[in-house]
Amino acid sequence: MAEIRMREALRDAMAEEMRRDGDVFVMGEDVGVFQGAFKVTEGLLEEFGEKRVRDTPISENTIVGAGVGAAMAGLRPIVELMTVNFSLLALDQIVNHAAAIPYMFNGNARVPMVIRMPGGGGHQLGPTHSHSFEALYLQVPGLLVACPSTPADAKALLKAAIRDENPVIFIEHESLYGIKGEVPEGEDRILPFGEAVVRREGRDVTIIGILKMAHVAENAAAELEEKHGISAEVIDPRTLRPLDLDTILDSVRKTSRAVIVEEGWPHGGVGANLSTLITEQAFDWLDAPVQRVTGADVPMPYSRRMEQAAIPHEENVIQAVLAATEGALPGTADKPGQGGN
Amino acid sequence: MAEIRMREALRDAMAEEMRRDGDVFVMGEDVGVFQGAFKVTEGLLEEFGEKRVRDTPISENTIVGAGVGAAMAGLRPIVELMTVNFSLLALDQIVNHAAAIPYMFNGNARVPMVIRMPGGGGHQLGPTHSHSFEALYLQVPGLLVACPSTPADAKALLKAAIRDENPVIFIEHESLYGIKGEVPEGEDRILPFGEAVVRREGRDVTIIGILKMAHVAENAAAELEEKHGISAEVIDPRTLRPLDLDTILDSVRKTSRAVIVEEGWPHGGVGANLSTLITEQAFDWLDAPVQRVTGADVPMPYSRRMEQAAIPHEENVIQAVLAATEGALPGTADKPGQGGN
Amino acid sequence: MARVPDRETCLELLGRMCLIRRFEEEAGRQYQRAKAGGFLHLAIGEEATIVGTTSVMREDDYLIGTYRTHGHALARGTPADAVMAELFGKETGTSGGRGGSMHIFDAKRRFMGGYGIVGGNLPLAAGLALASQYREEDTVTVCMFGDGASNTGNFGETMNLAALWKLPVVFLVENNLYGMGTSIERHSAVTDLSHKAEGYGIEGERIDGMDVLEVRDRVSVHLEEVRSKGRPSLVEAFTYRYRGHSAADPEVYRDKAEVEEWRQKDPIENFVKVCLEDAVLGEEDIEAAKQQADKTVEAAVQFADNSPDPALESLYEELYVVSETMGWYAVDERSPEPHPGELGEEAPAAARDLAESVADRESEIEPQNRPGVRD
Amino acid sequence: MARVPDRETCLELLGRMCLIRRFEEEAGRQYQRAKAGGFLHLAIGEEATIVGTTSVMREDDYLIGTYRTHGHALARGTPADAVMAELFGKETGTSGGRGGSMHIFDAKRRFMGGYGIVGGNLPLAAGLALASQYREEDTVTVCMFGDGASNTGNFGETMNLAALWKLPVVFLVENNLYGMGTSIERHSAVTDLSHKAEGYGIEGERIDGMDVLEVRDRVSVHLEEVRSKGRPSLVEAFTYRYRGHSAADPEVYRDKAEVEEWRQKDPIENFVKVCLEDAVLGEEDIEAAKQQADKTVEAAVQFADNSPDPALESLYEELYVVSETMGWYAVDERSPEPHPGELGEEAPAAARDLAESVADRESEIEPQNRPGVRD
Ligand SMILES: Cc1ncc(C[n+]2csc(CCOP(=O)(O)OP(=O)(O)O)c2C)c(N)n1
Ligand SMILES: Cc1ncc(C[n+]2csc(CCOP(=O)(O)OP(=O)(O)O)c2C)c(N)n1
Ligand SMILES: [Mg+2]
Ligand SMILES: [Mg+2]
Repeated sequence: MAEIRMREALRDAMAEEMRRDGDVFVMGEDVGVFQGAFKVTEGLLEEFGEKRVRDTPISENTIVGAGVGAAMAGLRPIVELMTVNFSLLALDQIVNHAAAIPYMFNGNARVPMVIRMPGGGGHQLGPTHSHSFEALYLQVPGLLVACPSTPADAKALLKAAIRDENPVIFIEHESLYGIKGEVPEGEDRILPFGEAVVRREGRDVTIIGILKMAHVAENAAAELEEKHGISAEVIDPRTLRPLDLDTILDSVRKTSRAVIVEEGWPHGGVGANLSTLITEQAFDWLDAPVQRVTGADVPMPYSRRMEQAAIPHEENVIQAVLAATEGALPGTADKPGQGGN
Repeated sequence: MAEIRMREALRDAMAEEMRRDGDVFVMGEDVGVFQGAFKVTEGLLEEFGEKRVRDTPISENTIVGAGVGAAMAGLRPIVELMTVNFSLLALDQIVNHAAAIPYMFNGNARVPMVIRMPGGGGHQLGPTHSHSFEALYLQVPGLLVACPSTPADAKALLKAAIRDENPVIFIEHESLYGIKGEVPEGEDRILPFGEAVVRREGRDVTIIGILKMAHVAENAAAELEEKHGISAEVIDPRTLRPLDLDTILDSVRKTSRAVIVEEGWPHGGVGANLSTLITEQAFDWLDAPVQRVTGADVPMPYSRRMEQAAIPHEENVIQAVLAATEGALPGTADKPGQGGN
Repeated sequence: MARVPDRETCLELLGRMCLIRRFEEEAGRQYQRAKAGGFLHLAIGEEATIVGTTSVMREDDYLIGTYRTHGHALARGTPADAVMAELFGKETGTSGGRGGSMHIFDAKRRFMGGYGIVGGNLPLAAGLALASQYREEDTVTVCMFGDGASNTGNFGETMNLAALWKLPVVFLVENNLYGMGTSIERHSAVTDLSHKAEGYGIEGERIDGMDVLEVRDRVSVHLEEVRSKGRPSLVEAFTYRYRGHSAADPEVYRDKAEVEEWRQKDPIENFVKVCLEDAVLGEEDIEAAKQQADKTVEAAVQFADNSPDPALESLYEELYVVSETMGWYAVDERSPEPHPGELGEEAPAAARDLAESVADRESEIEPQNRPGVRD
Repeated sequence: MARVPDRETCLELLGRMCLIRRFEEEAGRQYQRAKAGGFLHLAIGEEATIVGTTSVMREDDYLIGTYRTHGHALARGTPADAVMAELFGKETGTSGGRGGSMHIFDAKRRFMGGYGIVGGNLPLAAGLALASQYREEDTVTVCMFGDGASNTGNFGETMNLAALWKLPVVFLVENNLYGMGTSIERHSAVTDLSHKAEGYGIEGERIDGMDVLEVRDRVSVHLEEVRSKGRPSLVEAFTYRYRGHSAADPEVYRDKAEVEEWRQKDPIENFVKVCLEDAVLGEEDIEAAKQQADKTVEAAVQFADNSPDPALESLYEELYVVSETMGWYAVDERSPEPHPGELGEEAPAAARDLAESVADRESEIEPQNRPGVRD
């Protein structure tokens, strides 16, 4: 197995699918000559030419809408929005068109397209360029939402997305483009949507993290084991629609405690949704309220220190886990009135 | 006190503020000559003239953005978006500009504007015209969000919104425009943001409903009392940012049970957010998981029966309350393993 | 004055226009009777623009429109039954009762939909045309939209993209002088819309949208130019809607006299006059066309009336194409037990219970309580 | 060739252009040293367009720009200290370190901001101008944006609105031939952008944006026409950025030769030549201007370096103007105890703890790991 970077894994997924299916094409701002703002489409123009790798004007709503139209006519467009921040300009086409069309025309039209967009903070891009919109997109019936955290998953999920008959919002994290990971070579691996993965097994608490926060969750779990003797199970849902709630619930029923880690805003975020679903479905198993670790409730500040303060880190996850497990685990004091219901 | 309709209350709020402050003006599609798509701006053009009641082209992003610019220069625009559905076209100006500007310019700019928009289902307007986007807007730091359910509240909240220094998303419900209610006449009543109201006192369960669902919650509570001997406390938060969580928590700590009723989509909705906040803050008081009653997880179908099936009704609220109180209230069987922790 | 075509063509044009007129009148009536709900946008007065255009399109050309497109579907050949059934929200409607008046659809006849978002269909048109170009097919997309839509951001973006990529689209502005209650002078800085896309490299032409023969002649030229030269063009058809914007429009924004003036240009009456003058048709043909329209529409109402409502069990159907392995595509929050998404048994059952319990509530939703209608 | 103005004006123009040039060069250097973060868009090469424009604006005119606006602020009179401090993310920056390079702001000098969203400033400009018109002031808004921005939906929408409402705006396209890595022929169907808004009723003019005197002359005519006639106009200034789009741009999309060609038109060197030829300035003036720029920029770096980071306690400040009675404006989800929003004590404390714990992590965020930079 080769170690490749996330951006290469994504590129390979597109290239392989484009080789396999002539109806697949890529369009977006600077995906061609410039090789992609984050170099994810590097080399595609050279291999597939201008017809299938299309640089577009800065016209987000129309780029997405043209993708929807092309998909309705049977093509399989991959639209790259340069970042999630600009997807707000395309939200009408995404929500009122891509997501609604199959349902509102009673299945007589389908919109098999992928809208790829990187997001997240951590690079001092400031208040207009650092959004995490997973929570916005998971709300919308009609859309599928992927948020991979490793090169292997990214590749296999993107291939699944391209072959899917539904419109897919494919969210990437800018900070993960450079990470390396083993990716099966030559294999035509497809990761079906709706399969969470248990990244680490544990007994005392379930930590759920997405995108970059999947890694933060794993690091925190290692430290929890080492320094606090707490055995944390770490789950990466990988897709938010469909959502593999069963894997999450199985884990929570085992550990009785859950912590959700996301980079987005706290109000109505991914964590709020998961926390509610878990509490609804596993209330009687929960020994403590589900904890959430989220980004700060502000437009992302530019200053490096402030930005770092606004983004969740391992410390925050550990704190949340300690709060969730307080008084209930061996080695920590047992407080009255807490735990077990 | 006069009984007036919601649309008149809103109109009066605007008219009174426009009389009081020459910097307040209204713009939007068909707000002038046509008197407003839902007749909320009726009579304003006549009284205030074309300068202060401005019909705009169909250009949502630019209308909102022009409002933001005017607000930065010290005016106090009220922008009417014809419906929430079209606000997706303006989301870039709402989120990346109106909400972000005060923070990203460190308070050196302010955006005192109100963006009014009616939404909700129930009139067979179908998949592109029936959205409930409260949950989308409450996510965004920098915005205030109002969602009044009575004429008196609507008037007093809109006046507060117009005087507020922050950008306010003011969500109205199309089905409530015609309802009548007592509104203090002549009085300059301002309802500060962040004050929930207890519409009905009760002991056994807290029902929280917004917009039209505030009424559904009240009706359900009456029936619960009558037919099931269940005493429900009903709370209308009235604003979702700021959120009067204290009033909600006080109630839940008393009743130990909560049901949230909203018209929007279930994933990551208003209910998910409230359920999570309540569970986090009052876990030890809860005898059952917080229940949610939401709209169906589909683009709103046109067919009248299907639409009605997709929107919450009193029956659903009652069902949810019964589920929440199952086995724990006098008159219902006491199941082992449920309630009290 | 455009040359009068052969008898068969004239009968076809007349038949379609009469059908649209009758259909729209009846739709309005059924709306008043609350058989149709939501918003109802009628195209009465705009028949020549619609039929003139579709009559010169090829079967494999794409047509895409707005929320005022009952007529466009009919002109494309969609059975009146299916359109009326859609207005009635029935299972047999073009969109299974899910779309309603604003969202008529008929892929088979390449009527690629009506859309409720003003300007929303413009990017879609670019995409349809892109598909034709991509596959090296010589099909053309005709994208119809209103004068008001020319102010949307999509207009500029799509014109630029279409011109830049040489997409085979005929953009056809149905300029009926109003966007809802706002007259064109009050919503568009340049009121000669044929020039509006020139800054994006698309030349336009103004035509009389009330004259079905002129529409035919000019649109066919545009279609063939676009088809052969592979680049977009724009047609501004002057037309007029005799009715209000939607069924609940008191029309305070325009004079009765203006409406009257435009009534003199009635697309059907004028075409009839031309045909009679030219003797290509006789009075009996006219009568027959109108009767045929009556019959078709009457049958459509009956069909729609007799059609079943969509099954409530189908509430979550067609939302997704669901693959084998799956998580929860949708979680019906009304059922507290976990179930595997919308395919589970609980959701439809809950939906049915609910709908049945609200059946009596339906009577409350009377036309006068509809949005936009003052009380 | 525009007439050379008086000595004082020439010194002023030269001084500002040199300052911008020096500032931008230094900003690039500081970015390499990771003193500035995020994206850094330099305007080297575009000084004549910027300074020519601001030099004929009134103090009470509004200026609004893009994410490439260090120079615009400097030209408007914002101290280099405050701009550099903003790039360094310091409390003393124009935006308190919250905005960064893309979001410079100086209301006092009516520089109404740089904006990270392409085209996002166009509607804002309309709003600023609307405020002038509303108050019957004769201030004009100058809205600067790129060739790439002319393809956004905002362009069409805003042109139409501005023309329709006769808003006093000079729209000034800084046409540097590229939107990021896409050349104008590949992104805009019509490459003569002076005509791009004609369909919306706004006439445009092409000018040489490398010639500060031409920019002055022509923009002042536009300003006064807009001011007196109360209607918008458009200026397309041809210019060029010598550097990459942002600091991390390998510039595969253009020839070295093209860059060289444009270097011959260097706005500063050419202006110097004109001034020397005209003898309005001497070599010593040029030298002095450059030295002054050096000094100012050096001092700015020192100022920025010595300025404090924003207090972490201020993380939630300025998000809202908080009124007396309030619910939870924001809930810091990191603290499980209820507290009254961002004014509570826990949030800042948590934030500080956090930031201190990540201080060592900062070293990991090296320039080469920044987005857009290949590894
Ligand atoms: C984006 C958007 N904004 C507003 C509306 C509400 N609306 C529906 S039709 C209409 C007027 C459209 O006018 P025009 O494009 O001229 O078409 P016409 O109705 O005259 O056929 C408006 C404002 C909408 N549906 N979509
Ligand atoms: C709406 C939006 N889309 C995409 C981007 C990413 N982006 C930043 S600058 C840029 C190119 C803009 O080109 P132009 O308008 O010509 O300005 P220039 O950079 O040449 O000054 C792009 C695509 C963005 N910031 N905003
Ligand atoms: Mg119209
Ligand atoms: Mg440029």
